[in-house]
Amino acid sequence: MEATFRITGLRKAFGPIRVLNDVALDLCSGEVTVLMGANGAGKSTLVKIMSGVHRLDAGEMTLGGVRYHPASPAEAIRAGVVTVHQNINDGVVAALDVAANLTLDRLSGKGAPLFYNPRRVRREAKAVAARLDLDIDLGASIADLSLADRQMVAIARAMAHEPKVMILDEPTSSLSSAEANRLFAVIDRLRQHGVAILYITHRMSDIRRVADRIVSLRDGSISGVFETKPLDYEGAVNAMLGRAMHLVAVDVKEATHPVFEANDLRLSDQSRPFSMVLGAGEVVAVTGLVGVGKTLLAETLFGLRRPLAGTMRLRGEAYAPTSTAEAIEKGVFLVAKDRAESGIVGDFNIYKNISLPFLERFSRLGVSRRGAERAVAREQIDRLSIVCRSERDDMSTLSGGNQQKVMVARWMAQPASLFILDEPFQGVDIAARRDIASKLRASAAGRTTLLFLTELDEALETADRILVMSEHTIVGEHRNEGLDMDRLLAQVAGEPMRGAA
Amino acid sequence: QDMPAPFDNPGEVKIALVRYLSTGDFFQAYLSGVEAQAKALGVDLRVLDSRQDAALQADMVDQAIALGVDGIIIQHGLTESMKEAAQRAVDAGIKVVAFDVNVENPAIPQIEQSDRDLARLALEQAVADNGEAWKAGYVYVAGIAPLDRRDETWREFKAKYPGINEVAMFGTLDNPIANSVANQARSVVTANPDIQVMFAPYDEFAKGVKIAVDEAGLSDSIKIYSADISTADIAAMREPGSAWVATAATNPAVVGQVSVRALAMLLAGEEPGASVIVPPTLITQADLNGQDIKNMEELSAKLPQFAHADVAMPAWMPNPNE
Amino acid sequence: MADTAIRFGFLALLAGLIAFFSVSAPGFLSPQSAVFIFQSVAITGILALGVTATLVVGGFDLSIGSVATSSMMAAAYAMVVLEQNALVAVLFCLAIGALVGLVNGIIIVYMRVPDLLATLGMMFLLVGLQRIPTEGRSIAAGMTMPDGSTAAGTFSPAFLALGRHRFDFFLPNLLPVSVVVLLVLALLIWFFLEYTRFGRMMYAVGSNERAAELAGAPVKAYKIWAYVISGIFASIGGILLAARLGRGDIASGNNLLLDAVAAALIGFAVLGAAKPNAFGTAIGALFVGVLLQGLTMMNAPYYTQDFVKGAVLVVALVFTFALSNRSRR
Amino acid sequence: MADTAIRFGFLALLAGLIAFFSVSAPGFLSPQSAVFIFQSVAITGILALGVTATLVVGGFDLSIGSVATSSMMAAAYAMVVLEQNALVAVLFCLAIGALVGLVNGIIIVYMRVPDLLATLGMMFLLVGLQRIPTEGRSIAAGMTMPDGSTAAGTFSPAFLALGRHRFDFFLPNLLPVSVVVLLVLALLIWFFLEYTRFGRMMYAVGSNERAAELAGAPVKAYKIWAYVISGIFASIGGILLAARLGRGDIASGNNLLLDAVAAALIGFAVLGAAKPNAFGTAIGALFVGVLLQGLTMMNAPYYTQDFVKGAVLVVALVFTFALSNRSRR
Ligand SMILES: Nc1ncnc2c1ncn2[C@@H]1O[C@H](COP(=O)(O)OP(=O)(O)OP(=O)(O)O)[C@@H](O)[C@H]1O
Ligand SMILES: Nc1ncnc2c1ncn2[C@@H]1O[C@H](COP(=O)(O)OP(=O)(O)OP(=O)(O)O)[C@@H](O)[C@H]1O
Ligand SMILES: [Mg+2]
Ligand SMILES: [Mg+2]
Repeated sequence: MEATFRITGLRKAFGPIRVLNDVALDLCSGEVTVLMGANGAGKSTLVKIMSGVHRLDAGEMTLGGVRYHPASPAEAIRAGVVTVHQNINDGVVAALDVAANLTLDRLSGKGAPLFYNPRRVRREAKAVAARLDLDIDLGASIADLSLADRQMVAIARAMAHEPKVMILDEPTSSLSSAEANRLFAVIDRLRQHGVAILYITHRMSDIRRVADRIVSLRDGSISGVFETKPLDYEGAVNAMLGRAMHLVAVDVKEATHPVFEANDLRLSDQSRPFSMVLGAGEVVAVTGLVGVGKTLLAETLFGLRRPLAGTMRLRGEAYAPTSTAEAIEKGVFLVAKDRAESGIVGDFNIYKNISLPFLERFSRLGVSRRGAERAVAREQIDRLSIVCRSERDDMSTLSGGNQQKVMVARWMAQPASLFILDEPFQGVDIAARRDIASKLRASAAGRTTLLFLTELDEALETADRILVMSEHTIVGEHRNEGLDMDRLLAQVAGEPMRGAA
Repeated sequence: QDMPAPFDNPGEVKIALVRYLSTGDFFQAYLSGVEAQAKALGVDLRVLDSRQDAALQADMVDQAIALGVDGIIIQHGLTESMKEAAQRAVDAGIKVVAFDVNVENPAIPQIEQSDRDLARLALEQAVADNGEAWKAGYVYVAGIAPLDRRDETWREFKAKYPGINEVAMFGTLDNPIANSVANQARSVVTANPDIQVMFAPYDEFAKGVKIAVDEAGLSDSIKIYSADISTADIAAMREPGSAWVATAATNPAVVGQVSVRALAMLLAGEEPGASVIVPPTLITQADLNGQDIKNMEELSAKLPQFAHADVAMPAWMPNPNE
Repeated sequence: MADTAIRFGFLALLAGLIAFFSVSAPGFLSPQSAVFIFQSVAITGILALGVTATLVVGGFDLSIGSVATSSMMAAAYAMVVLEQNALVAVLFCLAIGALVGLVNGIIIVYMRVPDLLATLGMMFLLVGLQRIPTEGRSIAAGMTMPDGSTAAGTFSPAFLALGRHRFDFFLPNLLPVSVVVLLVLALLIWFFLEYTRFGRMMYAVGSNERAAELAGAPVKAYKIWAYVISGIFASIGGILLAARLGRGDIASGNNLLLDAVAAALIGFAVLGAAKPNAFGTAIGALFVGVLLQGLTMMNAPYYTQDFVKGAVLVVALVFTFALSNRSRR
Repeated sequence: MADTAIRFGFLALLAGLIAFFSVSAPGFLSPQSAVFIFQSVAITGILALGVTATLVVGGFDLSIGSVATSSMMAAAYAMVVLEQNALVAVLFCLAIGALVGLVNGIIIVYMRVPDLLATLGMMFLLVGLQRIPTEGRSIAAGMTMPDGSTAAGTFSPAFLALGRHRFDFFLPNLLPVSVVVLLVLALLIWFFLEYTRFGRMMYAVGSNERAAELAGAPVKAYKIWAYVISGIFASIGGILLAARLGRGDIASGNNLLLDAVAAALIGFAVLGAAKPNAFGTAIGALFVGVLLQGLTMMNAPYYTQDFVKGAVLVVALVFTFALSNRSRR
């Protein structure tokens, strides 16, 4: 079949860093090409070149046989190349309501009517939302939407076109399985209509669901193309990692002694109280659908919120933190979700980011000791195999997975009693995920590690014990050894049996 | 002509003008007077401009000392900040004159455009025109030295003529001043339509009041008396039906010339006197219309007392106006 | 409840002020007085509308005050020195405003100089530049030029009419041109920002530049346009100033800038918008006008006016923002 | 290459300026002249350092100029009217500065009023407030009070020494107190921001408030502290101003705000920092001082100084920012 979109000999470097080398890629109409690659392989960079954000240094792109070198995103969209970018906040505009966001690209389009008629926009937005079965208040403000809803708005807007090429960069990273399924349905429809789709993801379940063809990218070069059915998923993963990946089964450990106890904790008005005991040395995963209160619980444990009722004890003493500083002081650390918004200090380099919460320990008489900070940072870079040139690199030059590792490193640098990680694997490639998980497990002795994970797979891969959350309360507990999958899934879904993840 | 030393070799003479205020027509005209007289004498003039930074102005005196000038003119400023700097200059053997700032130093002659006289002339005309009892609006902003001096005269007049009833006092130095004062004056005349006299002893104030009076349609019932003058003021006073009937003014260019001449006399070893007063002139709408005066040059030409050039004018002194 | 307070608190405050002054200052409540309040804020209001456009795209324009005074000087220069007619003078000013805005925009967008910095530099530059042609003199008919000659031109009557003519409106001779210009511009920019796609996109650019760009908006062009609008509005303010004063007035100080910025920022609080908006800006300018007019009519000394202006501003804003954020939490 | 240009371009420009003036303005290159330059920027420099602290936490303080003038008036009032000694006057001023900063901070942090808005309101408020005790008069020894009495106090010699004493430094009587204060404060705030954990945290707060909070930083306290620092620095500037003038002068200090902001913003460009930093701010203040001093010594009229200041500022910044962003792409 003749490729709709063709890239040959593409090269791109940022200053001295060569990101893409001689990339060649074909996208055919009516076909979903999945692009796999470890964090920092250059996937998003490729996407940005295709969508007119960055210019290529060398190489050739053609769209429908015609030379295609977009100078701006506007040009790309006009040519029929529509993109949903990886960073969710690049997709929506907070000042405008949902309706305007759903039709944002029409507002700046060439033939759009001059006047902005809110009623007409509302009507168009309704049609756009309908294609994805989106059920959002069109008049709502973006600031009131969850991350998932914002992502859905951005996706819906892109899907409203019948483009020649559709690019999706990790679209499901913050979607629930139900929302993801709606997305897949639309992808199927676009495929039938002959759209060429480039799909980027780290989730194997997504790949299995949508891929017609897999292209593996490693260190900026194509390392494998897999198109004979049935697709060789394992081969693709190996090609993207450059080595064989073997699944290490979790060697389930018993907690030695209790570290943290919660008694009759109530998180919100409607929810039932719950109790839990977390022990030293164990890794506990809390799983549940999006919006069931995982972040709420994490924030409560970390002193960002007060529980409505109930008590907590840490190492035998009453624990009722009133500030994050107090929680940290007592050895409760949180790797917050959504690193760009609540983790990374953009103006700081790696070592300053790592030392941030523990500056007091790194300073004498208020003066920070940079030597010590850097030594610790170097140690952590080594320990978590963070890919960077030095501990003085800017955060913005790291790939997403490595940024996440820095966030974990920040809190691993000091001994914790209760180490909480909220969605630590968001946007992290399989290798890095297993890497982080194994480092977490290896260092778990002496503390409780508590993970909040929406993806059940991730929980099964990392935890000794799995707690299920639903409607702001803990509804189930399982040891990760011969566990009753059906019951777990039922608990995740809330009573009536429904498949999740 | 025979020039006394050091003006027999004027190229060697260096004088400095150290300014506190510089923005506005008065100060520009003053500077042009200083420049004209300095050029006539053939001396080297340096202008140090502190743009209303009193501390900087004092530093600039020191800077002038460091530059090795022979004479310094201090133009405006604050007594407190300039007193010591001026003394340092005198100690360094430099001749100093001060315009419109009292540096409390007997060795330093004071050049003055008497603010009290300015106010007195304008108010006497107001009494002459309107009798001894009228409702007045007064434009004043405290804290500005010349305005404070003019204010003293206004108080004296109010004490002297109990029939003068000040119903409103307002004023602002927000820029553009005329525009801001116009806004205030509009409010005042709306609230007090029976005002007969507006005393606005600064021409920017008067311009603002005139705009307001015109806009309120009260040009017939209100008369404006002010101080200072410029080409634009002349045009405003001469507009048909203008409420601005009189202003008292000295010619800032002449004041500038006098400042240089007084300094030159000091340098030549002559004594200009402890205080050199440039007397003000009353300029009325009738004068301007009667002699068809359109700008400052014609004003100087047709009202000789305004061009008053014979203060501090020894025989050897070159006259820049010739 | 809190929501109503946020939406209408500021307008209620304005109404309260008007009621208070009507009772305590005789003559405050008359059509003339109302028109006059509009007139007193016309120029700052127009500048504030321009700066609103830059605020909308997430920028800021510190040069508006100096653009206005430069435009005033330019109008006077064109007529008095170059002996041009009113139309030429007006076009000359508008061209200057547009040019300055364009330069600001280009420096900010293409050279990536931060907005505050670029427009601050432009401000200093213009303050100096506008004084160079006349070496620091004000420009009036019959003025003496630096070379000693006398300028032959005059302010054309048509130009002066911009500052002095009044349209009949219910009462004869009621509405000054400047008020009409203010109202027309306010309506225009309000409609533009709220009801055209360009206006909507400008809000999008200000809120999330990257997202707007990825959605295909020519972000750079929008930002530059915002500065051009700001420049043009400021030059219109300068034209009206020249027409009212009848001369090109050398002025120092930044009161135009600060008052315009105050009006635009007060606008954030109107109707609980908490973002730049043209309606709020107009109300903000009006608010300052009512306050100053009322205080002056009650014979309050000028320094209390600044104080009251500041105090009311702070209180009104604390009220609006504290409440609106509380309810959002 | 471009990197070197960015890092040292601005310093090279400064060096070039100094070299140029040394050649073309005799007397420019002398210890006295250098001290004079420092002295001429001391007060703005101190204010600029304060505003830098608020810029670091992502805020802005428009009230610094009026805090400085209020503090000047307060010092004069304390000594002349209340007949207090120098120490009381100084403490009184510092307390005012700290209090204003605290109020600013609380309004911004707890009431969530946008920084520009809150400090603009505070500015107007203070400009009015500082004139109320004396009904708008300047305060000098022997002044007449509104009630007709004569003030009995005087400026204490110890206080005046703050403005007039000069320390020996290589040459006798070389270094004025204000320059020493500037240098000490610059060093202090530079060390504080760069090398203490508090300073680091302030940068973190400015860059990503939420991340800083989740890392255990008391974000609100840091922000309030930044405004308190800004207020205290501004009041120190006011104290020095009062000491130099020997009176509380209503008309002085008009340009402090804009010049200080200019210095702090120019600081962005120094060493390619592209963010607020104390070293840059100090260099920025110095830059303006060198420029104005050089131009004055070359006898340039005052209006060309504004023009040149603006032009150099714009060009320097275009150069720095355009380059630094290009290389980052
Ligand atoms: N603007 C930039 N300047 C410098 N380096 C950059 C820039 N953008 C990306 N890089 C570098 O390019 C490399 C590829 O980044 P890219 O974002 O394309 O990775 P990715 O494959 O999308 O990773 P992830 O799975 O984490 O999203 C990384 O090493 C990153 O540090
Ligand atoms: N009842 C509530 N009261 C206050 N805040 C809430 C409440 N419910 C949720 N939130 C806030 O909403 C955000 C996310 O909600 P929640 O904790 O319910 O999601 P989650 O289950 O963690 O979802 P995800 O899988 O996306 O992490 C958090 O910031 C949380 O604090
Ligand atoms: Mg990516
Ligand atoms: Mg969560």
